Amino acid sequence: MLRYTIRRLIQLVGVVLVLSLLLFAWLRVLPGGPVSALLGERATPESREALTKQLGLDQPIFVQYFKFLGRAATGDFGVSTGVQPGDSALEIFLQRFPATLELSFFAILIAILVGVPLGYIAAKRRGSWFDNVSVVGSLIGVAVPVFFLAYVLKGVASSALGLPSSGRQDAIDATRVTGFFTLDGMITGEWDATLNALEHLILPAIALATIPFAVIFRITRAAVLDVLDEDFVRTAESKGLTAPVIRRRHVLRNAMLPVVTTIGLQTGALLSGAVLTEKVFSFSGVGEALAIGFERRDYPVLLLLIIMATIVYVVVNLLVDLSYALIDPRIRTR
Amino acid sequence: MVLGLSAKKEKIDATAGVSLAASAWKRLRRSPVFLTGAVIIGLFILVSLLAPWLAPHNPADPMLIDQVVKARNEIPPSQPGHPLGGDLQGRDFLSRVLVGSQQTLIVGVVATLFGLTGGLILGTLAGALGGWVDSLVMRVVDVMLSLPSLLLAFSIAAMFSRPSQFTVILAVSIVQIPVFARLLRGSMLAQRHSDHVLAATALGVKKGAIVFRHMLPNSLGPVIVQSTLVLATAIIEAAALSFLGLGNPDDRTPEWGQMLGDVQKVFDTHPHLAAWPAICIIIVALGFTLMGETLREALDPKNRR
Amino acid sequence: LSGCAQSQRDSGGGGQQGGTLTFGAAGAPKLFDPFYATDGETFRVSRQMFEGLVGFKAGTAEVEPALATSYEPSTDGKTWTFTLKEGVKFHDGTEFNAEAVCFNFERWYNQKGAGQSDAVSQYWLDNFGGFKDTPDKPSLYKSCTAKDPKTAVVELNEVTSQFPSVLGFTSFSISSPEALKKYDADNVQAAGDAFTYPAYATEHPTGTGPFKFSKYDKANNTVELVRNDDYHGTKANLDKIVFKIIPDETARKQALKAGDIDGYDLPNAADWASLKSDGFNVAIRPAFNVFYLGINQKNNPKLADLKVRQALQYAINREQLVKSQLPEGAKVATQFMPDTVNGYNKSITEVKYDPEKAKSLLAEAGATDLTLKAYWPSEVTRPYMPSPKDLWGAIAGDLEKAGIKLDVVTKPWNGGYLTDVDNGISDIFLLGWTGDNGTAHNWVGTFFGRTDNRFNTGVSPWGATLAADLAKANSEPNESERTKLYEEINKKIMEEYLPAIPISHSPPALVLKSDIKGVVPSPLTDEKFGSASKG
Amino acid sequence: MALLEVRDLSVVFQRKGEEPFRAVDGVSFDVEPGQTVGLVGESGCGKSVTSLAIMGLLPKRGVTITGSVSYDGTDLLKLSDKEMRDRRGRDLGMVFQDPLSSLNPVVPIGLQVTEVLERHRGMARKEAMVEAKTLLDKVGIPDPNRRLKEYPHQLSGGMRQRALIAIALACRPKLLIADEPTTALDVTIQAQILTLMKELVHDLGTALVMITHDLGVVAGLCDEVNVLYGGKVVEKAMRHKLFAEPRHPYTHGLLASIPRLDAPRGEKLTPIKGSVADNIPWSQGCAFAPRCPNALDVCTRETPAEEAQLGRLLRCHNPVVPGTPAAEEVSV
Amino acid sequence: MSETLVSVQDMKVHFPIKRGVFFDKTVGYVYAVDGVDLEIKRGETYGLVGESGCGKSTLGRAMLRLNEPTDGKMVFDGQDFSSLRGEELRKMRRRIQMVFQDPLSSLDPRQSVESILVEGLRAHDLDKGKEETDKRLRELLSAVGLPTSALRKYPHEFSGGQRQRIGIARALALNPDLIVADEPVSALDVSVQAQVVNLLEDLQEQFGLTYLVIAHDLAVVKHISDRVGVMYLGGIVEEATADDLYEEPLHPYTRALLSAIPVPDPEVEDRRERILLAGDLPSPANPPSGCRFHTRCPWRQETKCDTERPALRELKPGHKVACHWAEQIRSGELQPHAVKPELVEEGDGLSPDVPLVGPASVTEALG
Ligand SMILES: Nc1ncnc2c1ncn2[C@@H]1O[C@H](COP(=O)(O)OP(=O)(O)OP(=O)(O)O)[C@@H](O)[C@H]1O
Ligand SMILES: Nc1ncnc2c1ncn2[C@@H]1O[C@H](COP(=O)(O)OP(=O)(O)OP(=O)(O)O)[C@@H](O)[C@H]1O
Ligand SMILES: [Mg+2]
Ligand SMILES: [Mg+2]
Ligand code: NI
Repeated sequence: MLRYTIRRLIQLVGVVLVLSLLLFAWLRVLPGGPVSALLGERATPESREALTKQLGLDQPIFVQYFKFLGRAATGDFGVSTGVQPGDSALEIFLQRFPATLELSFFAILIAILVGVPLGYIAAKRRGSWFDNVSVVGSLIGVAVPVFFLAYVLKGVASSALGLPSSGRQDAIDATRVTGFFTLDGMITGEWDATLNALEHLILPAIALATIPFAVIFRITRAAVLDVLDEDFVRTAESKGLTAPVIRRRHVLRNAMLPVVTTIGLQTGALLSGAVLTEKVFSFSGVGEALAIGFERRDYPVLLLLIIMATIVYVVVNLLVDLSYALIDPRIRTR
Repeated sequence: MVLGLSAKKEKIDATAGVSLAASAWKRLRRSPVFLTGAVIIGLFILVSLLAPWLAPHNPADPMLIDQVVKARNEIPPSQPGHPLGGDLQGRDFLSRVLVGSQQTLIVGVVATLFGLTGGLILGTLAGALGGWVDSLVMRVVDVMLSLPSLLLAFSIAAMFSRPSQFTVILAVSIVQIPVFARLLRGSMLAQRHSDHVLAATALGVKKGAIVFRHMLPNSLGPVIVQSTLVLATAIIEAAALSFLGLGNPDDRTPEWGQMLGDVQKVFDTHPHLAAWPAICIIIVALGFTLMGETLREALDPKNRR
Repeated sequence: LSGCAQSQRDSGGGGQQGGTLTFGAAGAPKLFDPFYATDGETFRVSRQMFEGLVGFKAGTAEVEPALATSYEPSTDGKTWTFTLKEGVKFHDGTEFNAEAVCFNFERWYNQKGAGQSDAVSQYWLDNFGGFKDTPDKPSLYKSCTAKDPKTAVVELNEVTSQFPSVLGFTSFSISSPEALKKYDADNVQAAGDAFTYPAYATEHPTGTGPFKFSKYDKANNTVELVRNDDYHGTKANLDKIVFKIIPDETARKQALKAGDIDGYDLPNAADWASLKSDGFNVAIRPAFNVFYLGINQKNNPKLADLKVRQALQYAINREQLVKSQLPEGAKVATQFMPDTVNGYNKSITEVKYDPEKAKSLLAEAGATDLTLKAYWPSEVTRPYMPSPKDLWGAIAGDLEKAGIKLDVVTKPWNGGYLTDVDNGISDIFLLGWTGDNGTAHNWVGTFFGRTDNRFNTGVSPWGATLAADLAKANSEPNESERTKLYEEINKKIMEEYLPAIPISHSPPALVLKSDIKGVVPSPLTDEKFGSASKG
Repeated sequence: MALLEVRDLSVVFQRKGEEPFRAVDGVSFDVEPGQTVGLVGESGCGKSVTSLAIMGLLPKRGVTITGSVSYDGTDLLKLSDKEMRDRRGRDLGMVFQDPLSSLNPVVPIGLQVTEVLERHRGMARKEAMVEAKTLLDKVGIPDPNRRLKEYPHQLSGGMRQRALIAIALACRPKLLIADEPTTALDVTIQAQILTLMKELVHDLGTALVMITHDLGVVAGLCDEVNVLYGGKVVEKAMRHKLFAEPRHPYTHGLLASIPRLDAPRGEKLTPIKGSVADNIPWSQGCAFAPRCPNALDVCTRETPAEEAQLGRLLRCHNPVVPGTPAAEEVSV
Repeated sequence: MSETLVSVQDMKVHFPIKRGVFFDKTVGYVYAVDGVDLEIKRGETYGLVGESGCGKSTLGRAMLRLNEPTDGKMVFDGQDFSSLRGEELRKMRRRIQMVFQDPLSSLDPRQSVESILVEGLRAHDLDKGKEETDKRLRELLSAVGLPTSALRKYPHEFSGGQRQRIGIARALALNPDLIVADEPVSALDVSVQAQVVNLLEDLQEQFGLTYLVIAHDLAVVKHISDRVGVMYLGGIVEEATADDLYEEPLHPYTRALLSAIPVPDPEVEDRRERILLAGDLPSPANPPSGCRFHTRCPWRQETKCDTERPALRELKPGHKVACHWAEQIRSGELQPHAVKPELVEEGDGLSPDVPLVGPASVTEALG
């Protein structure tokens, strides 16, 4: 297992280096970029040239890249030119990451809490109307563009339920400890801050949860169907075990294996979805920064955030694989 | 010889054989879910082919521009000749929705074809040759897969200095390449050790023929199913690109994803401008997904009896 | 701790006096030191904390005294004597006096290294020219002497119409010398792709304004200012201003409707009507910008022909465009400046839409098969250009109707559009300008003051003449003379040169809850919340 | 009264949009305490379905079960789901064919043994563990303490099958149903397992229903043998009688088509022509008729009734006369 | 004719077990076939038996070069088959054909019977003209007892027995000299099994074929083979004529194997004395030292057995055995004793690390 982990981490380093070089080189040959972002429509040819020189953008790309790596080693990934102009990219990431984590956590929580039981019931009642409706429903969940759903939720739910539809928290005086607003409130005892942050989380989390929900639902359903057909379930029945024991120990424990993997894979969908959802809900997380970064061509921020997203994605999947190994003895004992 | 006689009596009806695909089709034909998907897609393709004739007006002509008053947030309302009214630039909205199907189909199909072709080439190389080619291809694929797919598409799209329909298609399709490649490689590798490929080798069939006559056709099933599903994702992802401003900015020839992405500012005041393309996308994506899922089930050996 | 937070939170609401104004901002301010600022979001926040020697009269682009009670030029127009207000204190408690004024001037003039970058001290470079150690780049500024604590004398190298109104720019606000020194204010560094700013700019802006910096909660994207109780003038009504950064336009609107914020800037023109009917106060600013179709004479020799350029002017249905695509109060532009600017020529008549005329002009010029490489920007909205796509749609339709073929290129604003336009790759392009002050130089001077400008006017023989005329007008000390000169220039530009086609002036707006009183919309977006009250 | 009396058991599968399929068709047999009864037949003849029907393990939906299965006087088919759960594992034990897939891969062997002890013998986990160890020891698993903590994939095929037997016998059921317990195993392992089962059944006095397609296994193990074809018992007799004088052409054919280790070389095999897929439904006559060398016209018209004769039950219009070959060899 | 058609010399097939942090390196081998010598005469049937996993299939495949042997060579009809390369090898393949265990998976599900049969002909330029090919196909079908209508059908439309006939027809199509049949009847029902066994015998008579029949069922092997080799854990432990082997098994493993096979005759069964082997087959990745069988052998002796690997030696004419103590056992000098089963570790990670990077898009994950 350890060997496997190390192997994956080394691979990750390779991936990150390759990816950063590719991104870096590509971003550098593009027109626009930092100079035009800094100067805007007031630029003159001279000021452009001067600035290009000053920032060292006229040097060969490899030189620039190694300089970048050198700076990156000290934690300096450049300064934002569009998202939060003037802030360091790393700072932007660090300050926004908790928000996305919080949002993703609630989204995946919703997806699991709804998807797994629903998937189980649908599998148990295979072919019933409940099954059919939920299957088609989950397919629709995949077919709806996330941002459209976000707008609909924002329009309908926020006016009907009075839920806040933008931001992470109202402008209230809350003490920041961890950057997780819901947690901070609990730590400092500012319960209204936690509550306020939670209210702000509901709609974006629901919007973000649809695709993971659909996927988890369908995987659960398929896995339960598979497991129900397995011989060992029949063995369990032949032992006369009670239904709850069979469900828990024999059916769900096995069916959860693919579901766990899927949850890891969903971090990818979550990160992508966060770009759209956070933009719609002006939820100041990494996703929103990416969306604005794309819009305003904030290359330093994009570079760092994309690399971070890659790392997060790979690491989460590694963790999921490892936890998979923990629950699946067939892999653990390897 | 004992068996000659008995064998002749065996019931083998003389009708022409039914291939796997044909028997899968037989099952599919009776599946209401598949039929729903097929009807949706059929209609979609029909509409997009006939769009130039179905559309009452030129979708690029701002013919109702005099009814557009930004200052009062007025756009041309539904009126005789323009049942859905006009859009923000005074163009006939119905025509745009109808003609939009064309570009949407093109985006979906071309992106899928690009992805499929790339994936086929990579996957076939890896699966057929194995060894270091396989390792190399799979490392490339791993790098591509290390980035969440939509994020990868966003990044690719953002990297073109001049966004266009083509860059959208390219971004969406590049993301699919590793998916197809891996899928194909997986089943090709499985095929490599399967008995019928061994049998062909033992027959002395040439390697190329084995790859193209046995391994590839037998690995294509999941790839084809995947393509149907990718068609759906491609359309949705293209819409997401437009939403982020990474789509095709030139809107003279409309495309649903682009139409949807363009009207985000007026979503609350003119919801119908977003709703029509959105509903179209949802229905079409659902159609492809329904078809893909049922195809997958039909081709799944587990469901064969 | 929690109790404390609780009570602070409860203190909002009610009455003329006090309360918190939460204002929705579209982006994060880059920093809080206005001298280094180039973006509107920074200016908006700094403006509440800082004051300059002069300011603009609320709701206009007219200059009025601010920290200086009066100012007097010498006869040659090069020496200016400012009499300062007394009893003014910076937020850090130090005294405001002539020393402080000169300290600020010297600070600006003595920028070093990265501080000299165009991306950092853009306003200085644009308006004062070079720095002390850039001899090849002369500066307008010569010296500043503190004659006595309440008299500062500023000497200039040249005469310009711009002075002293430039001192009203938020960029040239006066900061506390103590704080500048303490927080290492000039320590700007070029780091990789961008610049990093010292603590003064990020955490300790210290001015004399009615509000003081309180905190910038990056996690929650809010900037908070609190009332300066020691303010020298009428103290602010509000206890606090919170700028809540909501990048998404619709999200701002919804936040306003939901009561999360009390107002925001630049509401989408399409929403004005509905916002008004919902009872919000849509404060429309006087249109202080110009939107034009740029023409690059260099690329396409046909464009060097006046007839072709005029054909373009006739081909575009500007009236229709203004009516359908621009907000209430937008006007067709007859020249490159709005009528509130001195030098505006009333006698220039509006060229009416006439596609036939356009065609015949093209035929005359032998350009019936004219194909133009047309650029329009994506991913941007500007006050003069609320929706480039829709505007372009209309313009392109008109041009095509006149038989002009278009090779359309779209690039993101920061992703190649500006670079390409500046490098003269396009034939025609969409661009515009928002004025900084009421002088004509800030408009036509910026556009055509040089021959190697975006329009490449140097290609035509009149390009150099125009530049020289503009320089002459700018250095004319006599105000009415100057105005006349500009009027003449404007007429020539429109009738003889036509280097580009001015299209419209459109007013930006500001939306506020109806209970917010005392915010005066300014053409320069120079709204001060010191006078605002809630409830 | 026999321990298990299966009477006229029929199982009909009804799938949506398909003809109902009669997998088991009027099967009857008795099992006395301590007796071993064999069910033999080729793949698909309904052996497993019969055993599942007895255990009440067939799916509820789309399945119709008729007839009766009385165990110790109670009809198992009439019991509620809950009552049946109480009996399974306690009164009726079952061993399945594939020892790997029949064990839960993610639950340690120990727990899989103890859970049945906890359920039916009310033991606490600790106590059950001790008992589980004794059980594993009894079925010949070396180092049982360690094996209890291991997972199925860590055991070899033979060990897994032993573990399954331990589970089935944990509560000392009076009846054990073994559905092809050795098919997935190698011959040498098969011999171990069969010997083990023989001993255990003998020691515990358990009645055993042995399901297999291997006539060799039946020959060495069973007291009474039921030969199934197409869901019906076509011949039933005590084993010596059956093997010495197979009367049904099917039984006869089966025996003739098996190469025998002890037969001299060069002797031709006599296969049954066709394959199971060729049979006709019993309602149209004798299901075996299309493959039967003895088939008469009546065979395809009339379903043969079950006839008892001389200690055997036979379902055939034209049984094989002992001493003559089933049909003359047709050579081409 | 009794001339040798095939001779296998010291054949070894070791599958590497790969592991590694970044680059895969070999950390061990599965000794699937570990030094096999064997000769097959023209026209005879050689049977190979042994328990699952002992390397029978691997040996068969290695002989056909479907797996590259690690070591050793095979001489086919005087020609060194193991050194052939490329086109030469391909041409030579015509003469050695294979029939597989699973009749369904060995037939390409997407090809009709016709194209399955024609494919080999085409590969060796034997399809001369449509008519001739048609005739050939009809001949083949009638030889294996299938109607001509079968040509246009697909494999899944046939029963197991019929599929196996198609597989045999495919092998026959090229007029091979040797057919390697890997468990040709194991997947079939007993009644159908006999049909195929008979068919194989008839074809041999008809076409003068040479067979290598691989099976785990000793009864079947004995029935059709002239000579039988018994494999245990990668090596042949005994080889004799079919009758001889049954009459007088010399290797302890063969004895145990024979005694374990149930006979469908209660009289025999009741009389039989079983030699029960203890424990399971050891893993071929970690084979026991010395005699591979010593861990389970009831005749195991203190000396030699666990240190020295016995060679296959001829004990009596045409009867070879690889046992140090074969003479003593044969004469009854040595008596069997009880054996304590050894633990056999399963699932010790013979499969390579599976990369677990997941699917890229939602729909892939939906699968
Ligand atoms: N759940 C089910 N639904 C429909 N048909 C079924 C079901 N289970 C079994 N059958 C059918 O019932 C018939 C008898 O099956 P059964 O499993 O009893 O055969 P078997 O004698 O045990 O064969 P094998 O030796 O292959 O195990 C088969 O044709 C099978 O296809
Ligand atoms: N490609 C391979 N890579 C690694 N190990 C292999 C490979 N093929 C076979 N083996 C291993 O080699 C050993 C011998 O396998 P082989 O298939 O030859 O056995 P067999 O005697 O044919 O068994 P069976 O009766 O189950 O078919 C087994 O342990 C198997 O796991
Ligand atoms: Mg069965
Ligand atoms: Mg094998
Ligand atoms: Ni014959």
